[in-house]
Amino acid sequence: MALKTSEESGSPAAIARKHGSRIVAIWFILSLIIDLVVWFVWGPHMPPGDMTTTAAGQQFDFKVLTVMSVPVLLMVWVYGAYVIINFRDRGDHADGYYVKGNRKSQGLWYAATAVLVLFLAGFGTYELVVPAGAGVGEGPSPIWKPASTAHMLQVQVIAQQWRFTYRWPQFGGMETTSLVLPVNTEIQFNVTSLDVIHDFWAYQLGVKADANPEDNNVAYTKTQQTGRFVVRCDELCGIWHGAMYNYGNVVSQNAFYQWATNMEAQNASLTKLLPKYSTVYVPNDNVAGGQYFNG
Amino acid sequence: MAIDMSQSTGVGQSGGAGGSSAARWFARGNIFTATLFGAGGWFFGHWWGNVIAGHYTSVQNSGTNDVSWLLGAIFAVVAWFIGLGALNHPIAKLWGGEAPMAEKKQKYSIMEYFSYSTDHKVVGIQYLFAMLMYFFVAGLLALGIRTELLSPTYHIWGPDTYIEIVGEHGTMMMMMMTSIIMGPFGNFLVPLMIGSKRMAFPRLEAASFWFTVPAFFFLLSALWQGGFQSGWTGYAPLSIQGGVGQDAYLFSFTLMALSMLAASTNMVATIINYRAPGMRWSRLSVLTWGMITTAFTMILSVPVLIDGLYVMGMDRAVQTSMLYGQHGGSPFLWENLFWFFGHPEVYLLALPGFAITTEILPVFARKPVFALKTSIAGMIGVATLSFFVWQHHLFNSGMNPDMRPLFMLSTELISIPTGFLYLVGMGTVWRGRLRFNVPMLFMLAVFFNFLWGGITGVYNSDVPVDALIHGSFFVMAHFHFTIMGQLMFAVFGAIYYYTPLFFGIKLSEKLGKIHFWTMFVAFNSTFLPLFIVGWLGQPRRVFEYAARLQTLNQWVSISAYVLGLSLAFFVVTFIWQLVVTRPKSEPNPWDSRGLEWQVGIPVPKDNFDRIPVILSSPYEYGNPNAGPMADLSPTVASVGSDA
Amino acid sequence: MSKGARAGLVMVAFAAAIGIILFGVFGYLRSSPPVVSAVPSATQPNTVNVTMQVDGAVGVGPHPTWVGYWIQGANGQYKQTTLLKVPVNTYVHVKLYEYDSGGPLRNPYWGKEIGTAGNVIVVNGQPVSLVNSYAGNGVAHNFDVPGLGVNVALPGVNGNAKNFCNVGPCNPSEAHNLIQFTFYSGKTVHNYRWQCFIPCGLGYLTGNGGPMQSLGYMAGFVQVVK
Amino acid sequence: MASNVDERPVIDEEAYYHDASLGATWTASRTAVAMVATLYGGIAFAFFYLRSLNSNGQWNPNHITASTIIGTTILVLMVVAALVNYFGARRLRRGMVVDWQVAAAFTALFVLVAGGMQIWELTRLPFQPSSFGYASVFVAFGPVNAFAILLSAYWAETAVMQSVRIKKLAITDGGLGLSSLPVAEKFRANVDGLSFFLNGMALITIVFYVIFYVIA
Repeated sequence: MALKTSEESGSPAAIARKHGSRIVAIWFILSLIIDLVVWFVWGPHMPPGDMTTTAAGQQFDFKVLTVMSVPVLLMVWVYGAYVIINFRDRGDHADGYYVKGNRKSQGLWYAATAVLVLFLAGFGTYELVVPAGAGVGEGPSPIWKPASTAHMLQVQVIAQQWRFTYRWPQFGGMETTSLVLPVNTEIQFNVTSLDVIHDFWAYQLGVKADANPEDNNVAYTKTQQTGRFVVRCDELCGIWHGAMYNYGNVVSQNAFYQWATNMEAQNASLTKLLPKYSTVYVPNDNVAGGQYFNG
Repeated sequence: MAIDMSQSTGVGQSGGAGGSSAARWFARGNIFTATLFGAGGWFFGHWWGNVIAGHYTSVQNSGTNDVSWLLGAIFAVVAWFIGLGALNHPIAKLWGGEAPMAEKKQKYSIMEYFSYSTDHKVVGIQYLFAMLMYFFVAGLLALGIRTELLSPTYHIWGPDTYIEIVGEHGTMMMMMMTSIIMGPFGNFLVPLMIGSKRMAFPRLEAASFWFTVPAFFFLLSALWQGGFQSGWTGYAPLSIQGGVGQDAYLFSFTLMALSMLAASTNMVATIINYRAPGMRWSRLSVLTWGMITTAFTMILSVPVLIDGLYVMGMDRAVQTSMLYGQHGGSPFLWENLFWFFGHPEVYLLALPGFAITTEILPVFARKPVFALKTSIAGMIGVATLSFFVWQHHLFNSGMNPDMRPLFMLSTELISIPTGFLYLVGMGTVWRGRLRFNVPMLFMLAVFFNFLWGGITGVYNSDVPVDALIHGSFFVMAHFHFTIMGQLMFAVFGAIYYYTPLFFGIKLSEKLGKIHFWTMFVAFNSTFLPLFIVGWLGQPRRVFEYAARLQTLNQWVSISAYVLGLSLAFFVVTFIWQLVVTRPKSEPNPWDSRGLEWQVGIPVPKDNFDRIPVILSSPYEYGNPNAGPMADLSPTVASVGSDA
Repeated sequence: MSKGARAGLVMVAFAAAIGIILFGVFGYLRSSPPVVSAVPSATQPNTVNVTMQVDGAVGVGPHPTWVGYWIQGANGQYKQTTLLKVPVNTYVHVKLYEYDSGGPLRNPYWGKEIGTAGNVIVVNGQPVSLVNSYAGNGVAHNFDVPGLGVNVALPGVNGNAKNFCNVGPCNPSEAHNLIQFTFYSGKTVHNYRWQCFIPCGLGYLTGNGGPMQSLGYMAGFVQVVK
Repeated sequence: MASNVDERPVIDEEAYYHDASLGATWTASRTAVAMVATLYGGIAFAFFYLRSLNSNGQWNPNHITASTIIGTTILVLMVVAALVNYFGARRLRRGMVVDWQVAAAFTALFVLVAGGMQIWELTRLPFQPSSFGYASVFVAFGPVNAFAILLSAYWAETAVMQSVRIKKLAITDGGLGLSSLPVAEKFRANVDGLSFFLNGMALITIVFYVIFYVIA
């Protein structure tokens, strides 16, 4: 078999420089343009919007990651396209340029990926810790809390197969099926479940926390705009998992107060039947005829 | 090629004289006797379970009996192996004897492929068809899912049937993917690549295959027993709540786990001990490296899966309470046990895919593997780190929030060794002479697809962003890119690449290119929009979604149908060429240096006439001074001694 | 084997595979309980009448120990189903015979009657707006349609009654509560799911498996159509 | 690199694959211990995880354990079995085949009895499987332990039977313990693997004795 080397002339370094500079130039220009578009044009419209601080944080992080991913993606694409166009078999069934490694390019690669990865880990940690857990469920005793916990609205999310209900310890422990929140308020969600694992995902609020049976899962956020949001169950919980959703509203503080006091009065007789408010509800199966929960 | 091929043609014509005393197929164990025995075992176990547990109040109230189901299944599997003749050897050992192992033959009757064969080439082919069966059945179920999602509300399947289909699709795919490289390609190729005439433990190897068959049927049987509502992740307590379909889930997954353990024990022992002289670790092919890394990962992670499934089975059948609260258990236990296996698992799907990609790429780039050691370090690095990332599935679960920065770091660190594989791939094609045959197209597609999967993996590992996309279609699209886009593309490439060796036929380039391009375009068109769908707020495993997402979902569904058609096209053309037209292949159609290609087609019954002596790396393309990779008849001084 | 024979064999195999797939899809996966269309009222426009019953243990079919709903079809026959079709923009008058004993709810909240006309239901002639599932006969089942904002708690039959019904469909000579209520089907064409909140899937963890997760028993759809 | 024809060994295939199979036995016994240890490790994890969570105070409210007497018996049997086997194997290497056979037979017997005891213990537990956390984990541990122990008994028994059957083959070559015949070397590799596995099992038994009976 023919064992011709590439007929390109010049030292390997010179050839590498020739091709390499072209690839880098194309890559750099494309990356710059697309990154600018991502940051300034697309970025502000990225989901999940900025109804709350945590949603805005997620939007920002998503934007940062995208800006960092674009050059990586383009590097592989530009390089791949260049190689496919230039280094193809020319019908002579020759072999390629014999090289088994290159200390410099390998070293550069290791260093670049390590720096990128460590930066991402640092950035992610910062963005997790500083905004009080970034809207993620932090378990029963959260370690990252908002700076001021005064005037915080407490909302308990009770998931059960297959609906969410909400309890309001600051409003007589009433329970509702609708979720209405005041704007510009720190909110603490206490998420729990009465049966299997569910997940409370308030999409536009940027809050997601698993609802675990007999366990409390706390997530924080701060509302900053009024509007409608959707709550979906995000952990498979049986036949009606797909239909386990409801809508909520962030409204002005006055409207919220009115709604809550109204509800409290309306539901007074029902609230009396409910168990005492508690962060977890332990089913008691010593009761004949079924299981129910007691605080 | 400098290597003289003539040696291989004469050997292995008549292994043990035509009239050997080997029993005829119907007297030896085979799939029919096994099924017969298995059915008997099922009825016995089922009856016995009803005797034991039939009077329990929970059984009487619910009308289903987990004890009898599980006992039935256990007895069925034991009887199945008795029927296969697999237990003859272990039983003979009880009085010091040894059951004879069947002689290898050059050409087998078709029944050999339905028997407990200890020939690694037969096992490889058995695995290939079995795993493709898994893949296509699970693929049809995926089309079932997409059909429901054509409309934002319930319309085709009942919601219970829908969840059953989703869980069945996921579990079947996940079970299959663990073995789709190691099973067919590992078993068939590893002895050829390391220059061995045999495997270390052929019986273990055969057992590993025959576990997958009952696993498939038990898993499928869940569909007509009410299915399992918990998806492939089987989160407790939902999985404790389900009916007997859940038992089918845990039982078949356990069988698959046993299969993985058997296969990887054999793989490790073979690769360590059966390498030909001169086959140093530095000359080992990348696929073999991938196999041994994967096998070690399996050995250390799969037993934990067995524990988890066993605990689930005990909770369901024996009424222990480890996975739900009231009596001292916790659903977190399952999440930990499952993901402690589950995360190494997804990497042990990815590793063989990369191994096979790196194996095939240099052949068509006509260059050595770039930075070979880095590639191997990458695989070992991925395998090692994979044991330290499992909690990244549980960022929202509320458990151990203080550990999140650590798991975020370990998860992101894993992209360094994953990145090595890109370095290797990109270095390998640099100044190559790329030949765009069908296998090469698939390999290039692997790099394209996995890039999406890899980059979105960084999004998933970032806790704040994971808060947005966890449990949504974004994650679903992510792992379809890494598993289907990477592993399955590698598998199809490998099928096109290795059919000459496996079957002596070369698949049509033209049909292959049609298959490739339709599959590639349809695959990306199916799964890229799903990133957006998930990002816009559609959770996984739902039959009802926001009406504003309907257009995107319909686009995806239609692309999925095209993808299905493309795969159907593959099935039809593959079977047609394999059975009907049989286009004969030359011995080494791709000009590969790999040892596996030097033995001739069809592969002789003992692989090598003599134990070969390995002289150089398999990837010395473009090296004008490279001699052949191995001396196939080492006592004869017939090959060049210049290497 | 000749080439032609092999080709024939392959085609037969493909045909068989397609046959098996079609059988699997249509013979098994597509099977669902029957759909009952509500009967339009003869006297009032935009109203339909529905007659249903809930049985303690259906006693027939593949799961005789499961609880389940029956809906009366146009010909007066009860069908074991939970798929109910009603027109859009319509008041649905439900007459429900409840044959099961009751118990406590997992979440007592669901003892409240929500979304029915006047937020009340009529039980044996008496209006009821809130059922305490811890007291009296408890709640037997719920008819809860989240999409329409409806939650009806169905009070249970006294557990000591002598003439319990065991095999559905039951008849009014057996112990029962007659429950009547009206709900509005809304303006949107949609399949609204409905479920139960009483842990009535006995033998399953938290009482929520089996019938609770199966169409035709305790899970169903109100299909609102044009 | 073996570049010269003259340097190339003439490969004796039988010897080559014989050596390979000895290596494979070595590898497999180590792998088996790794797998079994991981299997037990999952149960130990379940134990410690549930113990530390102590959901609803239901881990082990009354500090009940499974029968300590039976547990101790199993422990003693397994440790003694490993010791007996160890000394037996040492004698085998000095050529005393009968000594090894007697020792290994007793090993098999002890291990078999230990497995039987483990099953028996499960039939007389002072609690129900669902009583509390410890009870659940113990009920799960029992069958796994019995299975692994019986597997060791099977291995020991087959080794003894193998030695009985092949003993006379090596009689002229110094006996099974010293012979350089392939069949004897294979046998010794098997014995070595068995010893390793039994030692591993003894260690696991000690650890799990501490887990289930001491710290409970």
